[in-house]
Amino acid sequence: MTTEMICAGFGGQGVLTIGKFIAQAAMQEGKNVSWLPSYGPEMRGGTANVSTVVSTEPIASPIVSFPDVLVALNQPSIDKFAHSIRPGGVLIYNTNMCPRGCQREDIIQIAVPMNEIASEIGSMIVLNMLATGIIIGKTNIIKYETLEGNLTSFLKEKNPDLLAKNLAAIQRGIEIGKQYA
Amino acid sequence: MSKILMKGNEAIAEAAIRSGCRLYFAYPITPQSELIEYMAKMMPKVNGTFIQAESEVAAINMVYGAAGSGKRVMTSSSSPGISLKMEGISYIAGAELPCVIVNVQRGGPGLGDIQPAQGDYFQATKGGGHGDYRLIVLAPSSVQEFADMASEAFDLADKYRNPVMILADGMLGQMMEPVEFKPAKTDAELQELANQHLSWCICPNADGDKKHHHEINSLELDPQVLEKHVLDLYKKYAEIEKNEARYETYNVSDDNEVLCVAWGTASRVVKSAINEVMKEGKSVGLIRPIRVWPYPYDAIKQAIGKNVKKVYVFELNSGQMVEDVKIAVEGKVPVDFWGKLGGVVFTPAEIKEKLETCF
Amino acid sequence: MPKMTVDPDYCKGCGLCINACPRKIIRLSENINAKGYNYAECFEQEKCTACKLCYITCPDVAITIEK
Amino acid sequence: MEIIAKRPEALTKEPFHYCPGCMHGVAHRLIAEAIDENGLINEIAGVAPVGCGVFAYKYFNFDMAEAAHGRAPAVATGIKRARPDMHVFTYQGDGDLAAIGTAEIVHAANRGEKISVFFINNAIYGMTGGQMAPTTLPNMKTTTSPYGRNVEDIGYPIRVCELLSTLVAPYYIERVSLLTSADIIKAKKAVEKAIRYNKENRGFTFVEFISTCPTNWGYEPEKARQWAKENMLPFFKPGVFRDKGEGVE
Repeated sequence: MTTEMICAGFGGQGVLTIGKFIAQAAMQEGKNVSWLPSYGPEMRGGTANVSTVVSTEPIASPIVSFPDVLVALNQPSIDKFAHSIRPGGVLIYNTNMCPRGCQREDIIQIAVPMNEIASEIGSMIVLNMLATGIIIGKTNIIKYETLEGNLTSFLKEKNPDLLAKNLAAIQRGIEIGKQYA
Repeated sequence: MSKILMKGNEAIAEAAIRSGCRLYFAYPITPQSELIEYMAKMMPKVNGTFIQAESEVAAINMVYGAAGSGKRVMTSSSSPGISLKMEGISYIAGAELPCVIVNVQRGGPGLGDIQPAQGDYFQATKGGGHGDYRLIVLAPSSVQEFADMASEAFDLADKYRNPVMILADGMLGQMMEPVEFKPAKTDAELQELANQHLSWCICPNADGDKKHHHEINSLELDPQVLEKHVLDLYKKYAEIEKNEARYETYNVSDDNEVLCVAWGTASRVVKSAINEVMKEGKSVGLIRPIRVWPYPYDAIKQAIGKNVKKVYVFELNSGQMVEDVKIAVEGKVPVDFWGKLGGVVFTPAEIKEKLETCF
Repeated sequence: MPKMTVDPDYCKGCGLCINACPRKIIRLSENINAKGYNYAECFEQEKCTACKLCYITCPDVAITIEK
Repeated sequence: MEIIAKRPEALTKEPFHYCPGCMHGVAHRLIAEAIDENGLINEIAGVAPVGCGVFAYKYFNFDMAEAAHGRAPAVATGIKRARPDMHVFTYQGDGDLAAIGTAEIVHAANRGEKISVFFINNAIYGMTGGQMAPTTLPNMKTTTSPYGRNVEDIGYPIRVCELLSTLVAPYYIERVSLLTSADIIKAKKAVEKAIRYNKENRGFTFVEFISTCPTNWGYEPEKARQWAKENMLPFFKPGVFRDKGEGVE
């Protein structure tokens, strides 16, 4: 069982972190993982994307041609990658930043006003964790508890308030994702 | 020891320190900067030396000095910086000093770009610097292998008193994968490492009565003497060729109709493509040289079964390895090549398409 | 009695010691060494004061001074 | 009778390959004597340059490394960092140090590497046959400045001591000359001081020697010294530029 995922958005939206938290948790749960970011000038202000592969088998290519899941936090990400989603695959996107959306009907589209929800939770910083929660709710690719543990050890001392908001965002995302599961 | 999710650039740095490397000299360049940054952070914690040199040229000459002092020393760079280091690498090979050089390749020629490429194959395996010499060249394809190659590289360098290059690329440097490290060398092991070269290296003279004059040198103006020195180097290289070729086979069998040859991260894309075409009932094998010098000629020769119609080479360059593959194939079957250039990385879908044309 | 000795194997006959010597008791020998140089020699040892100026100036470290 | 002056222990028996009257040999001897006098022969290493001094590794009787052209300070840095219990010096000419190796010397000095650098300045490339050096004097003729060094075209000679003195880190910088016996006696004190500071790991020490090149200048050895006195010393003034040990900053 292999899940290939691309997360894309503007630099600074935290798309690389989505892939990283999922890869790390999946690794801890005994899966094989790879995390391959785009890098270079485009990270600064332009678009950023990361290919993450989670598999029960050894991973051959870390490069994803046809993702099972695409997370698009802005319209250019849909324009660039949505055509390559495997038929039957999942597109998770941020309607606040993707005015044109995606026309494909052979994929499952999870359109979420992520900016609005993040604002409700209290910080735009948690937008990427909201997206992560949606992925988990839809695919069960990792357990919530693993991610919670990692975030807690990472943030508990440094910023307990942000930790609480992140966990709330993930839980909210999982609820949304489950509606499509 | 549990697995850690780590970038290739960081994993090789950590593994080098665990292998007993306490001296590291380098100059920043993308896409290997995480390596120099990791060393800057960690070397002081193990009482090691980290210097951000004024140039790649200075860095490799610091390596020459430290290697001539018999200590485990490493430098790293990316393609344009490795070109600058080539002067020093030739001197290090000529003076027979052990050291490790990591090249996290990017697109060229010239300043090129900063995306993953394999365009330094000729430079690494056929020379690069001036004169007759060889580097031992290790070509990792995963973060775990990148890390494992640190101790392997230092051991080979010490054993043969020869510079060893780890030829990675920007993809491997930047990507994260789980990595499990070998235990760090113990103090006793470090002491043993420190003593292994005392018979020839720059070191304090413990026996005050006996004069001590070790020369670290690659100069010899008498052509007859220099020729003998180079012949001796080539005896050593012949020994290395006999003992040290390494390769991986993937899906190689007598049923293969196509045999692929690919190295480094490119080989992983080819594996994914092979997995796909196998589902269509076609038989394709892959030989991956784990070391690109010495080159596994025999392995490729032996892998050509009776059904192989074509050997297909895939690289992220203009086909620099094809010559070596052709030497191995000895004209028995056609050798074809397809690749991407300038830092463009091929996808499994593209390779699959190429393979399907073979049937 | 002070004494300066030139090792002919090292001397290249540059003549700097001749100028350096305050007593003017050094000259180039009529003999040549293995490299073909007329090497320096002291022709009046008894006048030597072991001032070491020849030794100090000699670029080939060919001179020994005894006292 | 006792021997009061002879070939130092720190020199091998190998005769120098330098031209008759070349002052490299004097500089070698001064360094070797300072090493003997400081009892450092078992814990010192030298780095030889490319240029006339290239074979210095044969002449010093302890561990030596031969560096690529201009890179001696980088090589010395590697040795000193690998073996901090040893003492390290480089021996470099003007082409090696002040042209191709400008970056390496400036940055080794700027890091305050605990090494000594001995710099022979004779205003010309000797080994390759008398080409213009970075220290060639204005209007001085060489094989690559056949009409005399044109400062409008190629700039002025580089004064390395002055250049390095702009840096904060160096511990000791002095320019001496080898043009008379009295100069050599003075030079010996500078070399002795550099080696002593090196022994005490005080910091970066640098001694420049104003020297001669009788062969490529086309003068007899004594005449060459005279020429250098009249022409080089006015531009390259001897003196102590830095001596933190004695409060000269």
